[in-house]
Amino acid sequence: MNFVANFSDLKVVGTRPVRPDGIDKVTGKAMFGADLSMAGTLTGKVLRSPHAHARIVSIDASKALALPGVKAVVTAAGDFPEISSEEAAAGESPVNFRHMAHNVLARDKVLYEGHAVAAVAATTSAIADAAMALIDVTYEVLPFVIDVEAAMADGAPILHDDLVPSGMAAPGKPTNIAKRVEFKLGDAEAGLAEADVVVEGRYETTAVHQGYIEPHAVIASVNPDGQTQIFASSQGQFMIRQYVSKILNMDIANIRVTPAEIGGGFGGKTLVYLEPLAVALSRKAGKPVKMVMTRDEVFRSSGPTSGGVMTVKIGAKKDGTITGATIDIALQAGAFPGSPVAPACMCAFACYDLKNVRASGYDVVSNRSKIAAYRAPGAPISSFGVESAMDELATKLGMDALELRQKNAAKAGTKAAYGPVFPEIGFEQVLDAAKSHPHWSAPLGPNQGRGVATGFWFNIGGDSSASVFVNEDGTISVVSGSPDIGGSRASMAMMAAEVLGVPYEKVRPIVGDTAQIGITGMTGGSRVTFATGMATVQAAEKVVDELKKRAAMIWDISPEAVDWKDGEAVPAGANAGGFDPMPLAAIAAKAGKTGGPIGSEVSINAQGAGAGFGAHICDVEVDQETGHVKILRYTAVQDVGKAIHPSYVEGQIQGGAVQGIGWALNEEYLYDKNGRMDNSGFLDYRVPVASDLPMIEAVLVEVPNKRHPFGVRGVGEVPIIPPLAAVANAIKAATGVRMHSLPMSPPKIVAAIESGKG
Amino acid sequence: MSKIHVTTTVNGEPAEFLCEVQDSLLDVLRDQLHLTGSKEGCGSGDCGACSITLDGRLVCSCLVLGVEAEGKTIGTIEGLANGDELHPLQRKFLEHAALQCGFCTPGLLVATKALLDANPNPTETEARYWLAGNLCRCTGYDKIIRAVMDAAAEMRGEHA
Amino acid sequence: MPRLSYAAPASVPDAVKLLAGAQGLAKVMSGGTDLLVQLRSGRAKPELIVDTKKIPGMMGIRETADGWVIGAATPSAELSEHAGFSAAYPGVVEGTNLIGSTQVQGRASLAGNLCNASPAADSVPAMIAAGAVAVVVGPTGQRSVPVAQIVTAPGRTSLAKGEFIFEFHFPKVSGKQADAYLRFIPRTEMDIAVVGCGVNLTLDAAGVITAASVVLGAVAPTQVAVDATSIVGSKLDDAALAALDTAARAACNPINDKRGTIEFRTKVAGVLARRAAKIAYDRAGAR
Amino acid sequence: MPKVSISGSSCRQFIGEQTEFEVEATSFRRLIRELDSRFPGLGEHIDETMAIAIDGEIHQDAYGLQLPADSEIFLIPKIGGG
Repeated sequence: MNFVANFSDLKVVGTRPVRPDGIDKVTGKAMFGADLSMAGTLTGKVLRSPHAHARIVSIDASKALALPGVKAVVTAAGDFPEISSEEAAAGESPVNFRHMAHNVLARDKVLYEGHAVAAVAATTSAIADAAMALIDVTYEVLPFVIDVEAAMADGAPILHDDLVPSGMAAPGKPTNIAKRVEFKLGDAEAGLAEADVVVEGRYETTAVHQGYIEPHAVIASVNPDGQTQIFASSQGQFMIRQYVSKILNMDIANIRVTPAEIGGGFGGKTLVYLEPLAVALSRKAGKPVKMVMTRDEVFRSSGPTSGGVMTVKIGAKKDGTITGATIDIALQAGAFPGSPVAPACMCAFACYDLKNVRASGYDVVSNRSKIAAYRAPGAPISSFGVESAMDELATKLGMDALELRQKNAAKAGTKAAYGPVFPEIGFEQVLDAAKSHPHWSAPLGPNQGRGVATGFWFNIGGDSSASVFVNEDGTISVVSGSPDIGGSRASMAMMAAEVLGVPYEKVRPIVGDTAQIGITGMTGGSRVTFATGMATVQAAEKVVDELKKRAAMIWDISPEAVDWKDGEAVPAGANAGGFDPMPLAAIAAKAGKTGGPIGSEVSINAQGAGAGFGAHICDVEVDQETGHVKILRYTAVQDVGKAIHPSYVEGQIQGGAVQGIGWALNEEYLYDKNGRMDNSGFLDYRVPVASDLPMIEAVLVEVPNKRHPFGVRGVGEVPIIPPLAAVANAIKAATGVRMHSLPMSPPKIVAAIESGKG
Repeated sequence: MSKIHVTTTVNGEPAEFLCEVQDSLLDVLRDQLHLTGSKEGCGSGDCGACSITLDGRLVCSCLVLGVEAEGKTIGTIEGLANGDELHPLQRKFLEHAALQCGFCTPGLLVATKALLDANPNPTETEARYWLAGNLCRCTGYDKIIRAVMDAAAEMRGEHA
Repeated sequence: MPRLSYAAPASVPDAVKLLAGAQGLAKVMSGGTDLLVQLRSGRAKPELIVDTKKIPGMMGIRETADGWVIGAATPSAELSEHAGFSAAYPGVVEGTNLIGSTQVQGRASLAGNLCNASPAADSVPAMIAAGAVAVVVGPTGQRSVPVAQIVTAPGRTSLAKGEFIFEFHFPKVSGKQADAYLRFIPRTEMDIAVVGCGVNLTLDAAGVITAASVVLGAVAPTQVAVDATSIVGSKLDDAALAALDTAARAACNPINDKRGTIEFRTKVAGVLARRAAKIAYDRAGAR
Repeated sequence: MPKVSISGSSCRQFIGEQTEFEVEATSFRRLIRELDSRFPGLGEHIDETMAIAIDGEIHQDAYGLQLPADSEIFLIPKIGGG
């Protein structure tokens, strides 16, 4: 299907119907990962390392196995195959399966507190707990390193003796640096030398957790012939299937993964933690095994995103034209390589049309839980530095902060610092909308300040599959391979209904398991509505073609003589014959006579994802004596391409913005002197609560992506990027102090106000 | 090992179960009574996903022992709708798209119902503070608060 | 594994007998909001839980000629719903109103908040400032203990084996007397106090402070009283407030931890003492 | 002939300091094979970790993509998401 040029013809797309899975979710019927049980299910639990870094000398599980009710214990040495270091394109980003296997279950060393060492399956939770206490693990405790700069320093404890850094000359000695990346355009140093004004700053962020409310949960059942059922909440049933197969060396066809409803992911459920353990335990015990993480385990042992340190330099002419810019950043990867340092560098200056720019960074391992993706991985971190520096630059130039950004805004034809040239993008429209929004010019009171910041995310396409089936009565079933986290079933049904010309309520979408639908990449990277939507649209179009053929057969005319309009076959013109329109249901009723059931499945690798841009305006009031920051007003403007279901698009923006506000103000990973996480609960890992926030106004700018039939760009990633700097810039405006380190918690703000520097 | 026998009332129906002393009421609801609408997000009273009412009072079921339910009246998300008729709050949550993943939704609905029982005309600030113990990571709370305020207005009969 | 037992006795003597006779660790449960978390995390491994909520008198609020009597296991939500007590002791209610979420307040009790013996307990500073007295029951009978003397160290109380708090007595509020409680937390709700401050003031007809009690939480191993003599005799003018700020800082002996630094806690203790005193003063003046 | 730039420095172990190349190739697959013949091992590295941007549009995977004669091509790290 080509791009729909005229949006005013749309009947379903752009409306706000109730989601099809809604009633299940407001009545408590929806089945999340921990809600299913099977007859004879055992409880599985994970024994985790109390040490930040230690060699595993021995594991003796004999006492645990002797405890009545204990059915299996698994360890890496005893039950997991040792697999080679294989960097493979799995899911969305490259994955090293050896590292993943070692993260799921430590083999020779534990690399962080909370690292899984063994797993137990028992008839009750209490027996599993008792069994864990009976497993005798002998550790040789090693020195550890938590912080990124300390991990890069000479003499730092080394996590992986065999780590060979990429993207840089071999250091000739063991290192914790896994990778160096650099992106260059023009000559950044020369550009900075031309500047009338230069700002430079060092900025720091801490690790923050995705904070989904549903802990990881899985139930797995393995039969003696190897056939395996997995029911789990994740961002990708196919991801689980592939990773379990790799880690446990199983045939993919023997693994069927059913996606449970998922209680939030935000990138944190794009890899496996419990699934291979549950399968290994079930295989050994011969019974289904259910495993559910505690909140403490979620914080200690599942991925946060990186913290990092960076230096940002931006130079500009007096008129605001940026002449040169650099960022040097080092990101924590956690215990295994893989921080989002590349996208952090690529996104850093992507909002701007710059001729001379350099972004470079290091991926650094340390004794923390391995990081996982979190909404626009890497981008919020570098954006915090860059957009804070942009604010400083505007101040130095005496320019309006939005005007400075308008002056340098990326547009169609801008060559991005990371290489490619932008096609039609909506950043200028976003900035215009922000500037003309009443919020930008509203008055402020004492101790109040306003900040603005922007953000960019690529958005992605990739593998997606969808099926559209016409039922006997003319209703429609849609199956897709994308787990629905934020309402995507509604979007799939809406797009199918639009193409087929039937009411939304006549289309019922489900998320298929791995045996019911073709391979589909994970729900993440803001790809589902774009890529799986494209597959759904194409499948629906094939069905329309078939419906036209069937109508032609019934009318006994040529298929070319049939058009499809508003859910009915109609003769294409006067020459086709004088037939009354034939509704879809009438064609469906005769499907048997005209060639059999009607349906189609489309599997694609979706291309043409459209980049997204946002600009957020934030007002704060700062209690100058206590450093408490109150968010008074918040407006998030974003180019969304075309909003299929505007309510869920707004919801993505509002939710992303609030996650960013939490990151800015209070969320952080704290470690004690033994390298153990000190705040592994929602009491002291402080995500925003309802009373912390005002309404979040989402302003949708629609600059359609013409590579999608309905103009969709991804929307879920961009909104978490601007808040960090938007809040920091507002705090600067309210207090006169520039905060360089996240979170901007009250003690830090008070100290900054008192010392005059943050 | 003998378990403790508990007789209670859940969503207006008599219910009995056997439990260990350390079993939380949330464990019992989910594992014994198969009422899995109440969710466990933290197990420490910090997220509100397991919100229920106990003798009419809003509590976290993860912070109540199963044995304490003896002789009490329990209300869960499964009892919010009146048969096949959704409670106005459930309807408004759907209309306002006040849920994304839906995991925190049962707890939020139970907590909001308790709010409106106690205060049919809350201000936005009152609603936000009452619901501060119900974490939602998806929505940023905006649409939830709008749904709550709209449902409250409708329940007061202020809608045309 | 020793099996955990549970009892919900119907009288004080039965409860005392159970507690005093327990072989292993016995835990008194009122609201259970701390106990269940401790059980789950393995921090507490009792063999017996004695649920006190079925004992007559443990739940409920009543006004007497001398003041107010609060059953030790009364959930904090009941305190804030009680118009009479809320009017008499708005500061105590402000404190109890901050114990966790609405859900937690449906269970959490004054006795639990106190006997958990956290220096950050929100209900305690205002109770001490109010001069509240705990009625402790145990194997040797009944004794009255000022709330200020219950907590001896973080996690420790002065209660002996077999003892528990049965009820709290709050003196009658008369004349121009009022209290207030403020705490500082990074969010607006759901956090443990970084600093808490309860203030109870009595004024004469001219608005001069005749008695003042200022108590800080979370700035020392236990709640600490601030030397408030500097504001007695004042109308809480700027000089008095500055003196109170200094006195509050001087009372602090905090630690650096994940919730705050020594410098921050000390500074904020002064700020909250001033602000809470101002609120209490205005309330008292309005009476 | 399409002009190819390799963005970022993750390929440095194969290509050294040079980052721009002219390559005789009409498809992405041919481009990978051509680069691999010049720098052994680079092909697999691109396969696993790089995406291609052809005249500004990013493609994560697709051997069959046609490369117009005068197109500007960037190889950039693959992009995931949250």
